[in-house]
Amino acid sequence: MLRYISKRLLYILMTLFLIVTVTFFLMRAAPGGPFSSEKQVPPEIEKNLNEFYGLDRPWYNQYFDYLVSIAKWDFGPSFKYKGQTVNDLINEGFPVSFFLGMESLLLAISIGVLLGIIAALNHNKWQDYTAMVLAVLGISVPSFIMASILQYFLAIKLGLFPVARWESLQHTVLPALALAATPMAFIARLTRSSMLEVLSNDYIRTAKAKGLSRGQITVKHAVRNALLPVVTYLGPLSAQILTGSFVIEKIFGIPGLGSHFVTSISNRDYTTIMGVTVFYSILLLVAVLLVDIAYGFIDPRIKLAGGKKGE
Amino acid sequence: MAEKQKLIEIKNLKQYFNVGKGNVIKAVDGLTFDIYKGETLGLVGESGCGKSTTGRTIIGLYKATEGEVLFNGVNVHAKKSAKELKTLKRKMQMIFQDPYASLNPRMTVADIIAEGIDIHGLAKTREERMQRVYELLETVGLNREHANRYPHEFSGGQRQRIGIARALAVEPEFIIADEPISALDVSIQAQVVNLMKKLQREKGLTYLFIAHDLSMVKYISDRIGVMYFGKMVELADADELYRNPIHPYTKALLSAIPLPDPETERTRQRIVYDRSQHNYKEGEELQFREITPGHFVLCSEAEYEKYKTMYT
Amino acid sequence: MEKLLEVKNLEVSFQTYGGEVQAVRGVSFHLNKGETLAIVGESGSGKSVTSQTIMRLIPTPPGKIKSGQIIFNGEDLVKKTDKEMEQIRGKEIGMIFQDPMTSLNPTMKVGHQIMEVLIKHQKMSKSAAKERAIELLRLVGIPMPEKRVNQYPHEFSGGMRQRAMIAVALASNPKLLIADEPTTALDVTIQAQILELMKDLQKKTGTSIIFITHDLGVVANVADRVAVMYAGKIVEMGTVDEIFYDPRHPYTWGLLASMPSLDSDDQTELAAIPGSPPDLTNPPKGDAFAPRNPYAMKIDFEMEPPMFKVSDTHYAATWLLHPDAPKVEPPEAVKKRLRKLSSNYEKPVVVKESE
Amino acid sequence: GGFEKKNESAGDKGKDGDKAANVPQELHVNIKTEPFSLNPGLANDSVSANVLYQTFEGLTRIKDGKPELAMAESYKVSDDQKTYTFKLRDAKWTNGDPVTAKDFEYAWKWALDPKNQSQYAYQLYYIKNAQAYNEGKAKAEDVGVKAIDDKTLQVTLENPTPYFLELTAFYTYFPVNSKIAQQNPKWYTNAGDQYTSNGPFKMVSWEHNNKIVLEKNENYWDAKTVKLTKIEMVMVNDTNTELSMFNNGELDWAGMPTGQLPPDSLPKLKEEGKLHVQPIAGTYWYKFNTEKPPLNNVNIRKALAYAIDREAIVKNVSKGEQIPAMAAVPPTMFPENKKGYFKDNDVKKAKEYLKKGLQELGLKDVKDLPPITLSYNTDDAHAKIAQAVQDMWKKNLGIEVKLENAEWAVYIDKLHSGDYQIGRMGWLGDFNDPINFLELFRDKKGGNNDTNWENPKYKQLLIDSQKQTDPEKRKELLKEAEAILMDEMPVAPIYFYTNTWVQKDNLKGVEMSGLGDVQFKWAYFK
Amino acid sequence: MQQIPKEMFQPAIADSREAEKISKPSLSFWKDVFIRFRKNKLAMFGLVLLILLVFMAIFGPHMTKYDYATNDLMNTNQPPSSKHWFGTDELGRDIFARTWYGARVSLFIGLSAALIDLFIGVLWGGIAGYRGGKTDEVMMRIADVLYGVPYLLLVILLMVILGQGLGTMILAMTITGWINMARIVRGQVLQLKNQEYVLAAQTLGASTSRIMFKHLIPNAMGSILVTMTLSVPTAIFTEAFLSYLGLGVPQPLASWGTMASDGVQALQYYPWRLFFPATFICLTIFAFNVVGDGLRDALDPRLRK
Ligand SMILES: Nc1ncnc2c1ncn2[C@@H]1O[C@H](COP(=O)(O)OP(=O)(O)OP(=O)(O)O)[C@@H](O)[C@H]1O
Ligand SMILES: Nc1ncnc2c1ncn2[C@@H]1O[C@H](COP(=O)(O)OP(=O)(O)OP(=O)(O)O)[C@@H](O)[C@H]1O
Ligand SMILES: [Mg+2]
Ligand SMILES: [Mg+2]
Repeated sequence: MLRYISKRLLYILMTLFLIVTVTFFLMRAAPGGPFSSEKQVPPEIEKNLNEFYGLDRPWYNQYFDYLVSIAKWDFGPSFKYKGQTVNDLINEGFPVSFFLGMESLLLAISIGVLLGIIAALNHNKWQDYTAMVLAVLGISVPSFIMASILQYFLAIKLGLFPVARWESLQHTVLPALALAATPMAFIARLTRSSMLEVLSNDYIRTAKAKGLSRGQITVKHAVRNALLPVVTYLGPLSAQILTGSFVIEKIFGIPGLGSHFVTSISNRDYTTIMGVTVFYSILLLVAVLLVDIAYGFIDPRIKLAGGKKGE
Repeated sequence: MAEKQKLIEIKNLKQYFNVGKGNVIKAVDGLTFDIYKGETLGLVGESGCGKSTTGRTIIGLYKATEGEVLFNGVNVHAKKSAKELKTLKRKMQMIFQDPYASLNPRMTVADIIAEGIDIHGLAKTREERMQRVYELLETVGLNREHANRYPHEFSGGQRQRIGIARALAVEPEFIIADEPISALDVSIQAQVVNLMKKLQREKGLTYLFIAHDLSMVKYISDRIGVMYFGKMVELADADELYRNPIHPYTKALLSAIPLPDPETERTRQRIVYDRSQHNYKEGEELQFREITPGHFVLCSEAEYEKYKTMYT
Repeated sequence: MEKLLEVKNLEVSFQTYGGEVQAVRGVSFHLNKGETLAIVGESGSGKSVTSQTIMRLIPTPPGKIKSGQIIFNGEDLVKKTDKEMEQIRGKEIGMIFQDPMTSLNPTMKVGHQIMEVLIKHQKMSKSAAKERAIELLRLVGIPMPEKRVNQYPHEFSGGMRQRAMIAVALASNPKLLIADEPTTALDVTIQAQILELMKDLQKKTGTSIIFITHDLGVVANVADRVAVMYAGKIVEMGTVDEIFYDPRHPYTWGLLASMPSLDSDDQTELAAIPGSPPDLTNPPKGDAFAPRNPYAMKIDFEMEPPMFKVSDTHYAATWLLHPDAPKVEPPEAVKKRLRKLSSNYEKPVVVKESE
Repeated sequence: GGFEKKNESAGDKGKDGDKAANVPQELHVNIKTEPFSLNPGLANDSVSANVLYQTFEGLTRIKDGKPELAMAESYKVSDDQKTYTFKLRDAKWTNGDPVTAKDFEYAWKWALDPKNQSQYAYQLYYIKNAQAYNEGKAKAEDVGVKAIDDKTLQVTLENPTPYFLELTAFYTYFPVNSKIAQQNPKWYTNAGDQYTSNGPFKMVSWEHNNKIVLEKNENYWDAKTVKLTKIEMVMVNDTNTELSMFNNGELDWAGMPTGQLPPDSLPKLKEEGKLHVQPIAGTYWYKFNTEKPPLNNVNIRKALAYAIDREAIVKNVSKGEQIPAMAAVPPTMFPENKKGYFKDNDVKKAKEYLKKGLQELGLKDVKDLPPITLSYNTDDAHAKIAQAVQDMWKKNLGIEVKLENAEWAVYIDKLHSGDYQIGRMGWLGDFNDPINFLELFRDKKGGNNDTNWENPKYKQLLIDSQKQTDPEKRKELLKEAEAILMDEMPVAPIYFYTNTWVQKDNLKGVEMSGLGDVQFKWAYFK
Repeated sequence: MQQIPKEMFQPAIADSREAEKISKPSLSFWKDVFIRFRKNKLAMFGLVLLILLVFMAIFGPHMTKYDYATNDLMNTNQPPSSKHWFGTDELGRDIFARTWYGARVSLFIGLSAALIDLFIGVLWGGIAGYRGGKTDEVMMRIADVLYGVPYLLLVILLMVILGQGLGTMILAMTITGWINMARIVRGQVLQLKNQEYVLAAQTLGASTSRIMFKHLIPNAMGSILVTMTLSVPTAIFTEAFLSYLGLGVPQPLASWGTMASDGVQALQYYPWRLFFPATFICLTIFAFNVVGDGLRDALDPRLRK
């Protein structure tokens, strides 16, 4: 196991390196630069700025510097937010996004799995159909619409929650819901589908023969085996949700990390692009690794490390 | 026996499973034996002693930890081109011990049985394919109505027969039958065994027959190997083994065969095998030794001498 | 003798896209306390379905109990709700399934699967349950049970899985143990050990056992009474001695004849019953066994034979027992076994439906 | 957790209506996003500006559209209009340090220093040698700004600049506490005792990307005028949310200039009489790339420009009470430009021009025109206008135009590099003078021209105007130039910008310059 | 005992008709699936709904006299009425006409997303999972790289290099569209490949592709279908996002995605601008879901009806 993990960590580094490289070149190839604006900056000043930020040096120098600074976990100053470093942006934004993301992940997983189980246990009965309708709504209404709808009805019309901003626990409810809706629905659908598969296995019959109740059978025997696709999906999803969502942060005025993913790119804020990409990628890669490790725990027959099977 | 041609040569085959935390299960621990063309080698032994694993390793489902398996002189585990592999696979087949698990729940019985036919292109037309399937179904004592059903709709014995039909479909030269009949009722067992014998007569098939039902094993096998804890402890001609079991485990095994006669069963005495009865000394080397011609036993030097005097 | 279980006229069928499979077509039998009933018969004849129906474990749909009663301890199990069955399953009735690989949860440690029953029905603590699980594994002959409790089913050999299943079923000392081919994957030494274990248990706790097997040797060893099934029906039932020494149904003859014996000649073919079993989606008219029956008579193709009573305990459903039927000779292998049993009636009598 | 607990419930603000005397003087506004920088020398965006105008103060301050003296107590101009000598009043930084002439000198030179990453340094180019210094061609000492003593600041200009006093109100001209800045180069990155300012408000907290809190600066020289005790500036970059927060009482102000109203809400707000509108110095126009056929033909350009129904666009599409533009310079600078140089939606004329243009191009039919693409950066408002214009050109002239949108940076890049045919653009004045609009098109290669259009006469007129000290005459020159522009039509103006907003009724005294900046110095709740 | 004629007790030879009975025509797995699917009412309803939507996408625009592009600035933002069935938008265009024009784009995109998922995602994940080891590692790390690189950047560049167009749009959706599917399929395959029936197929000499298509994919179908149905709305809205970058359908043409994201801005004022596109997206997804469920059930012979 340890050997596998350390091997994978090595792969993570390589993948990260690739991501950084690809991002670097994409970023530099994209039209527009960090200082292009509606009112064009005089070329002399642009020159000064390029010099200041080292953009006048050959690309390989810059590239190499990026690599070094990333290795040192120092992403440099933001090009747009003068005086702030990218590390500052991440340090300030991430806790917020993480909190919100956790909240919605928990919501999505708990409700999603529950819905899925209920639907599967009552296959083709009204519970199943209700869960399905909820899921369809969740899936086909993306977070930005969900956010506006929740905001309109629950905050503006009914006044149950504050409209926006990041002040108290109450403020987190609507954005968390909006963020959770789609994953929740998807988890519900995935759970349902694999639960159905699992429930038709013989060992469920064995569990029944032991006199276990429906609940016990579901919790102890069925869910675990049905969880694999959900876990797969959760890996990258949690990396995404925990680093924040641009749309939700925009609509609810939340000072999270998510907005930087988009604004840094529209601003061509090179250092920020690099910083948040590296940060996100690390989360992503770790999440993916965790998923792979989780596979082995969920289903002991899965052995990733050893190539036990010959061809 | 000397003029017989070796079809399978197994040399010091070992298969270890790593079960985590440094625990290793030596499922197969240094097997060496040959299977001759056209014979049936019965393999019996305690449950969990590594019979299935032996079979699976021979056919290449597991990479051997050590040792090699030669089929017609070709190393089964060596790297091969896809084509070579395919032909090899057609020549060797396996009937799985667990009938249900080895049937894809989403395929109809017809598709399962015809899989080998499709893979190796053994039927030209759809009709021919279906014809083959029906034949096979009937061969194993199922009926053609069953072709469109799914594995879960069958009883245990019926599933087992589907597995047999699948293996037979590709007309292999060598079949590893891992408890192919234990789930069948005796009359079907008889059908299947008759069929296997018939195929052997007609096509010169070779079998590695793994089973627990010793009367059936004796009936079908030319030679029988007895395994115990990953090792072969005795190997002899079928009749010879029954007449003159040498190894104490074999004796225990034979004494435990239940007979279809309530009265004898009420009074039967079985011999219990205890490993410690050998009293092997520290460092004593156990070897597979020929006691009488063609009758091998795993024993120490001292035992060898003893057996030698007892049985010749 | 006290009846623990009485199955009356049980009919079970499965709805499939190919039509209705009539898996069990009117099975009646009873089981006394502390008794072992062996069920043998054609594979696919409905043994497993019958036994699973007793536990109410056939999937519904597609399965359906079309009629019949299952009286267990004076209560009809057919009428029980799922919730009520939970109290009976595992505790009152233990079951060993036929397919050990798929019947064990692949993602749960074997030990845990045994412990579950103990915790649920014996209200044991976790550690006590584990102790007991190890003990059970040892009892069923699994070496190094301390290590094996922590392994997963796929790390077990076929026979070991089967033994694990047995351990699960035995865990709560059930009143009724249904063992569906519990020893098919076991070698004879372990098999003998398991059989002894079951007999021990029976002696100690008075458990009744339904033992499904194909191995007539095992039947001879364990059974008090034997039921022979064919195509969803019990075609003959009697004490072991009656079945082995005085079989009456041609199918039973066929079974006894098709066994090889240790001293039989390898060169002769085994006497298999020719033909294939009937398709249960549309069972044939008359006696289902008729097409394969070398002793078949015209009536066999027209009418189902009634149950004839040969002795107090011996029943057989074949027209051959009809007074008008010609006398026939059973096959050689069977003839060798025949004995005159004192308990037999003068003449077989037809059993009334109501019995 | 990632947020701080605040117990005040946002909902019940605003209900405590008109109890005149003890109305809390706390203002809640939205500034949309994090300001790029709150160092006057580094700021280059309107968000920063809207914060800086509250916290800092330059030599002058715009009130009612005119510069009035602020940090400067008085000033003198030399005869050649090139040297300004400012006398500073007694003022203090928030930490109690006096504001000195050196602080100005330091701040300006710091911004001009090529080593510092000031994007707006060119705003200071009017000062002698400023550009040279910024380009590394002169030394700091050569720059025409000098603290004669603590209270006297002398500024020498390159050219006479009639609008220099307006410029000194601009944030790049703000002073910086040189004492602190020299010690701590990172003084401006966070609120705290290092962040000193000299304006009516001081920044007490700055939660990045979340909110800025300003409080009244008791050290401000004119503190008695300042009535607001606190300004909370939140950063919510969603127009609907902003308006909802306003409706919910969480904001006292929604809309421009700090925020923005959702376009779809404007008709309703107007109907309810809540909408405030003020014209500002900005023009929304379509630029023609005059080197790309058929737009290289002036008559085609004119045809296109004349065939736009600006009135309809303003009323039904953009809906922000904008003023249809038939001129380049906004009416805040040239009031007569409300009428403009041609008639709006003059389809008849347009058709004539089209005919003429086609003739000149040797084409028989509009269908033969080379394909035309109208580009805009992705934005609902731009998209709507573009689609409306597309439809008008099709209906009025039969010209089928393809629409193409792009992400902002990509779009800007395309426009600046001349890779477009017709492109949407807007210009908001930096200072209150027409030259700011007209000089865009002075040089073909000028950074913000984009149209590749150049006219020697036009250029000459602008150069002349720079030297002209008489405001009336200067205006004439500029008007003449604008006429040329509108005749050659490298750009088709669409409308003049307005600021639209809603505000609490009892909020008074908010000062908005014609440039669209806001000052809360005089604001109060009644 | 009832009376039975004596001759009935004559020995009889087994009736040969019985054995010769012609068996029912053999159904392939897929025919079987089809039959089972057809019996599922809800799934059939979904299918009909989908067909209806496609029908409307083809003929809907011709059912009204209004054109999708012509502005009517005097009648902007009109609520649904007998003239404009779905109301008008901010430029006075008929939403009914726009909805059905949009349907063409969105349905096309939804379907192509599903196909991309199916072809690239399933294959990629399947091969990675089945082959395992190095292959798996390399393939999944490639997916990670694509997933980690900022999508926005990727698409901006695509747009700049390839220019606007349907091909570019599909490409932009393809780049990362399949990754979720690949992950899910891989997970399932890892679980399935150790099943005995896969081993059995291996001993028969089945090729990788056969094992994939006959054994692994059918048994992972449940998750595949669910994932596919998710990728449809994702794609529909990705298109809206792409059009923000200038990559979607060129204005004035509409798609449900762009209409919905426009409409949500006007939710508080002109709700019908969101309602209609959103409803049809929901309906489409609903239809996809029930068809998917129906297929899932039909593909699983073990499931009860
Ligand atoms: N789920 C099902 N759907 C359809 N048919 C079924 C189903 N389960 C069992 N059957 C059918 O019911 C009949 C009886 O099956 P059962 O499993 O009881 O046989 P059995 O007597 O236990 O045989 P074996 O000895 O082979 O295990 C068989 O013909 C089988 O095909
Ligand atoms: N995948 C595996 N991982 C770990 N251990 C295994 C695995 N497969 C088999 N074993 C172990 O290897 C040993 C031999 O198993 P095998 O299945 O070959 O026994 P067998 O002789 O076929 O027994 P049976 O007659 O019960 O089927 C057993 O101890 C078993 O636990
Ligand atoms: Mg085995
Ligand atoms: Mg059975």
